[in-house]
Amino acid sequence: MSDTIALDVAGLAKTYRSPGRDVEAVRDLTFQIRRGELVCIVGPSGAGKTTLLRCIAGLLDLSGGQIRLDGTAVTEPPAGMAVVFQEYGRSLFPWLTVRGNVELPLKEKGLAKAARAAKVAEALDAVGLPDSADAHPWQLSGGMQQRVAIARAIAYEPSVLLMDEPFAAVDAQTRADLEDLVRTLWKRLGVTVLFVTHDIDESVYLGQRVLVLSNRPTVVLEDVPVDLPDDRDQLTTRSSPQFTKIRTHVYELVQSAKRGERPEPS
Amino acid sequence: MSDTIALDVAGLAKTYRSPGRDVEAVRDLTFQIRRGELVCIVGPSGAGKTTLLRCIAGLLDLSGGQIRLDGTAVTEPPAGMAVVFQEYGRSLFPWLTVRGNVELPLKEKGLAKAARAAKVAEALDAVGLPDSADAHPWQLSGGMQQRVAIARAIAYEPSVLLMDEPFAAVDAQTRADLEDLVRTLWKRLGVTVLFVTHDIDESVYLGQRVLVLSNRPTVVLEDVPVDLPDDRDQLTTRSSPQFTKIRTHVYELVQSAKRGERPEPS
Amino acid sequence: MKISEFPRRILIALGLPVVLIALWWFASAGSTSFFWPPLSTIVQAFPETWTADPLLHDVLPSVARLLGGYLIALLVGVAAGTAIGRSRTLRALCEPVLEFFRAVPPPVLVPVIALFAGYTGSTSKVLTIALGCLWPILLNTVEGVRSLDEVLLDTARSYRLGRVATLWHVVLRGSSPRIAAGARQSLSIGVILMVISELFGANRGLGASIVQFQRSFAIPQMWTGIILLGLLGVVLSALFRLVENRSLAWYRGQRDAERER
Amino acid sequence: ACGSGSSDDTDSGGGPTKIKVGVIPIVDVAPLYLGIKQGFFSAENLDVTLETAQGGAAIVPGVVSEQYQFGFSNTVSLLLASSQGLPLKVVSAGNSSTGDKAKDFGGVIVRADSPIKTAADLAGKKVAVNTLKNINTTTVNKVVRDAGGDPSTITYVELAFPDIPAAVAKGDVDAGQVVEPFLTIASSQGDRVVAANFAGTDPNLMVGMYFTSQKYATEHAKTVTSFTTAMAKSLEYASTHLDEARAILSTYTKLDPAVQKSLVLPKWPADVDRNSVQVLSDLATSDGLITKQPNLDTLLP
Amino acid sequence: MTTTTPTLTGPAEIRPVRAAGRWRQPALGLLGCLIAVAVVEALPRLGVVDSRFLPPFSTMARSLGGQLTEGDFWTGLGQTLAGWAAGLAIAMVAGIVVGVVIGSVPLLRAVTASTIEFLRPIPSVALIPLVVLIYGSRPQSALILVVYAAFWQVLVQVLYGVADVDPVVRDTARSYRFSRWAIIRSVVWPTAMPYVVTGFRLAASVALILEVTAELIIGVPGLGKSIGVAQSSGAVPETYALVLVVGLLGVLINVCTRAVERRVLRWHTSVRGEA
Ligand SMILES: Nc1ncnc2c1ncn2[C@@H]1O[C@H](COP(=O)(O)OP(=O)(O)OP(=O)(O)O)[C@@H](O)[C@H]1O
Ligand SMILES: Nc1ncnc2c1ncn2[C@@H]1O[C@H](COP(=O)(O)OP(=O)(O)OP(=O)(O)O)[C@@H](O)[C@H]1O
Ligand SMILES: [Mg+2]
Ligand SMILES: [Mg+2]
Repeated sequence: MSDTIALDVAGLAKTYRSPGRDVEAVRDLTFQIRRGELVCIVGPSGAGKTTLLRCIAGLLDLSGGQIRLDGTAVTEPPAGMAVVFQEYGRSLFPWLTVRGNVELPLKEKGLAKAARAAKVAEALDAVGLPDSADAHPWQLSGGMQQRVAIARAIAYEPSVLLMDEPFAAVDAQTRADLEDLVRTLWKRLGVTVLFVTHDIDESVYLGQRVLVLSNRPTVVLEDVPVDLPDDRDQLTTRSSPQFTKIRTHVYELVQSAKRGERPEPS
Repeated sequence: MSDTIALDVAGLAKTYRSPGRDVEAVRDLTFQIRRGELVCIVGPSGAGKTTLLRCIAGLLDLSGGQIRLDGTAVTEPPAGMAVVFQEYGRSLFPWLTVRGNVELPLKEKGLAKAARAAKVAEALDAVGLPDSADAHPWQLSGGMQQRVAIARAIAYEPSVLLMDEPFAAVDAQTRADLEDLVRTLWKRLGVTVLFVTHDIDESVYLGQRVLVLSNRPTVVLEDVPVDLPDDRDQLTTRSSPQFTKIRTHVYELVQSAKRGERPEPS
Repeated sequence: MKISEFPRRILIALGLPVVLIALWWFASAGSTSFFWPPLSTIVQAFPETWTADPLLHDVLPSVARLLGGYLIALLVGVAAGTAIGRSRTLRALCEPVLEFFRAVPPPVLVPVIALFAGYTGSTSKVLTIALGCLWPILLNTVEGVRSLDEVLLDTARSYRLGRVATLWHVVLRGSSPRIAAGARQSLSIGVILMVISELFGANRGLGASIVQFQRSFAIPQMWTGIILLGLLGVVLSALFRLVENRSLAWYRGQRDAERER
Repeated sequence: ACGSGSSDDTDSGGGPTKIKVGVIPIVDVAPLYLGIKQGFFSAENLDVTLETAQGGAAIVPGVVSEQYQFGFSNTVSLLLASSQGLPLKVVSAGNSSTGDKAKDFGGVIVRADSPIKTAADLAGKKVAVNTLKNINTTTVNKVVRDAGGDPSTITYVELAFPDIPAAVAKGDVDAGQVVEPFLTIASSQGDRVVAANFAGTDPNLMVGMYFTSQKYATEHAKTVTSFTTAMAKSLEYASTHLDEARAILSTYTKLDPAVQKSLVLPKWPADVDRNSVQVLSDLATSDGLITKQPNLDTLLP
Repeated sequence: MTTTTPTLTGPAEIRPVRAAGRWRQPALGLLGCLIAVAVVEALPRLGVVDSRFLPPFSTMARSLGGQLTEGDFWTGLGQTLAGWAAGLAIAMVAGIVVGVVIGSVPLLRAVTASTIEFLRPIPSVALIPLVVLIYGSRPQSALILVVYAAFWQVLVQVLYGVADVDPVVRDTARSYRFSRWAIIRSVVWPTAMPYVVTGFRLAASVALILEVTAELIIGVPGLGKSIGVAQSSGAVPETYALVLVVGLLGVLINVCTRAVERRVLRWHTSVRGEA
């Protein structure tokens, strides 16, 4: 079984140290994600979701525990991983055009020019920005910037995709389209997706499982399986009673997390 | 009647000019907001909502039309106005602590030290950040940063409050709390609120009217009155049939806006 | 961990200098070249050359002038730089003239300053130092002010922060990393100009002494002077770092926040 | 040395020997320019390139490292250098005082309305010189002492020659020691000359000399002899053809024609006046510029 | 809602301003120069300074006009420019390479910090006897001084520029596993670019200053040497005429730098708003 585990987070702890202010962001996170799984993470603001994602991405040193990706401990950003940062605006290179931003990682990957151009065009098309390829990021609206960051990640065709509230800045309709885009890609490419969101409906709609995090210092409050059929669509899935049941459950969990409820120490 | 009109946007047009790329963001926006009204604005990503808010805040030069606040044309940021920017992270002063950030505008307003301290504490409390007063913004999570920006705006006790997707980065429960906070403040202080959001439920729950904007170049697609009782609460209001009716209508409008539908030129 | 930190930092700070000094020592040990005396000779000459009297009457006044000029440059540079950075009109108006004066070598500019500020005495020397230190500070302030984040400025405007508050809390703080870059650069330029200024109308001073040694072919002594200049630079820069670390703590923290490794 | 067979002493069969001479582009070195023009150097099979610099500070190291084979410097600088152990060798006289206290090529100027009337009045005053602790201070000290003043009360400040008349005019200094052409320029603007510090020190005061490094002198004795011979001819020629010497100035300076016509030329004796060099050496010692008198036998030819 | 259509006047006058803006910059610059010229003309004429020592501008200009016809002047100008350009180029390349390398490796930065601070304040003028020792008054002497002085200007700016990389941008690059070289090329370099431009502007004028000073003092051929000759001949107007040329070179260099900056820093906050 262990060979189907893509991501193994064991006893993860992270404390931010700065002179005069130590913040224990994550206390003890343990969970596993199978290869090709789509897992959503929800939790109160400031719980440590971004911290967790950064740790998995190999961008932060851990204070304790271990993260293994495909069996090897993560100490630096692993290959084939793409991250959509919560600070989408700051994660775009202002000196490059939208096209340049999407293209750069592909260049780094060593793709030929023609292949790059095709992938860039396709990705920009998918996020609804075919016309803005030559604009600079700071000439775009917030939502457009966020979509560029998403386009960059999907054009990269990663094997692991980490997304940190990637749809926070787009309108409802675009959001729905992007949700479907993520699911399509996930199914097509078999990519392992870890998706942080504040939208509980979204987490249930997208995920195969929803990890609900507790208040800071963070532990896993509950690992909610989403037993909805794999074929989902915005209308029918969202109106199914099962969906409502799960979303209500998750909602209650988040509320209790917010109130400071924590699982019994085992 | 005109003396109860707080904000009068007439024929507003805005084109961003840069060498080789002119973007007509807003073509012709005309609407009015009464003093003490709470109006929500929704529209597709990239429609020009941020642009509109910046114009009203007196931060952008108009390309055409006029904006009048309390009868005088807006040419520079008017007094008594607070703005929560979409780029919340960038709008906080990184060299100040959270407290410093909230306090600075109050200092400028000429408040005494004790009064400032009280207001800062109250505002931070209201957004759920009483413990982070001494942290610097870059030590906070995205959602916490956004709440600092909100705290700064409400501590300022403005007479006009412009909010640009202010709850995009916070979790569902916090979001609900903040929504209620805004309504409470609005009722208590009689402040005129212009609230941009992508969450259609939120726009209906909060607003007395919802302005739906068209695709770019932007015009008003429809001005939807929200005839719900003034006393709203998260559970009962959201489950009322009237709420569902309005939200469905707005949702359809946004969808059609996204498809590129525009009102007939009158 | 905290305890082992200190010796480590000392090692890091002093490691390379020690190696370089050792290299110099051995490379120059058998030197017979008149202008490249052995380091041992220079070290021997040091205490003889810099006794209390020259320290008090040469080095101290020089350093005082240096600090005076530097502070003037800092004040004027930041003030003018802010004004020029904020106003396109002012920038267009001033830039060519400023660039002109910036390009004029001090050896030919100093006599002109002297024409106004007097040939002897400290005024013209302090002015010379100030004028030389001005440019990096001015340029960096202008660029720092120009590259302020628009969202921050918009925030300040929308909350109607007053002119003074905007300048103080937003513009200066926001451009302080760049101002610091300029100020640091100026520090060593100040030391250089301290020497150059003393070529004119001086009879005492650290710079004048060095030139004097050079002219009277007291080469080991000249080297001690150069070393003293270097040491002065190190001390000033350490002081500078102290101030910088306090006032730019936020910037360091922000830039290092996610870069813990 | 000839037998050593090293370098250019043996190559007289080939082209002319190329030498570089470091000079300061002032009146003092006119004979060198004139001599080159007159062909005295090519006659000695020397191909001379002149490298100009602002002062001895740049020329002495250049000669020591043989970037220049020869250089021109003032006598006291040479004394200072050799007393510090720098191996220099004077190869030719350069220029000397006219010996006429009323008409020398260097002197101390004051403003027309200055209360300073004689050298003795300089005591206690602020005097500008172009280099501290050098020929100008020692000679001014000497003439003040001779006139009965106490030179130790003089405050010297260092200013470049071009700036001294301006500083005197502005009143920043009470007096200034200048050489031609600034003496003429200052006089024409109304300044008074209150002391002829060169002539007053010694009527034959050797102000500047041409020199090389001792190493070069021994290794290239023949070239040095040729240079000395050509220099002697040049100095001789210049002394006897003052108009030509004056005319050549315009080729390497930017003198105002009027100044060029009226400035006082130094004397260009063919031989080094050892006496006056000894005088300067003594003065340098008594003024504390040097602690150990250089050996004039090794320094002078 | 409203019956009266709003009149489209108000702050819509953007186009004409922009059209005029094209000429505004240089016109203002020229105006600034004219003011400076007027001051330099007036000061000696009004007797604020002695015109013997600071002649009025017209006198300088006349003298300059005279020199423009001389071949020597142009040769000197060419030599100065050649020396300046060579020295600046070397200093820029060295400063950028060393700065990026030291700046990207924190340990290296810590190790070298004290040494750099020691070497920087050593004045190039103090190095004059040493370079003369090695090269005499050949152009190499000036080159060493120019490179030495300009190098530090670039280095310090690059060091600060490299430290200015936005952590989120850096993390983005790292998460896409950019190679070290790619991070330098596509993240560090663009971030440091504005600093490099400032470093260039500072270094350009310092290089010019040192080139001219070296020529002046050591006698390396070039404009500075001519200034030295004019100075020691007491030719005040000629001296200032040449100084004028040096200053104008500085202005010219800056104009070019600004033009380049507008192209390469189009994306940067400092330039965006001024398009
Ligand atoms: N650089 C830092 N220095 C100190 N504390 C930090 C730093 N970054 C984050 N924290 C703290 O760690 C905790 C978790 O932050 P994190 O960004 O992971 O939260 P989050 O779950 O992503 O929240 P949000 O939903 O608001 O984005 C917060 O309490 C925050 O204050
Ligand atoms: N500085 C700029 N330069 C050029 N074009 C710009 C600039 N800022 C915004 N735009 C363009 O103006 C249009 C409207 O932008 P705006 O930010 O107002 O959209 P928005 O409605 O706020 O979108 P979102 O919901 O994604 O935040 C966009 O198409 C954008 O590309
Ligand atoms: Mg987060
Ligand atoms: Mg927006």
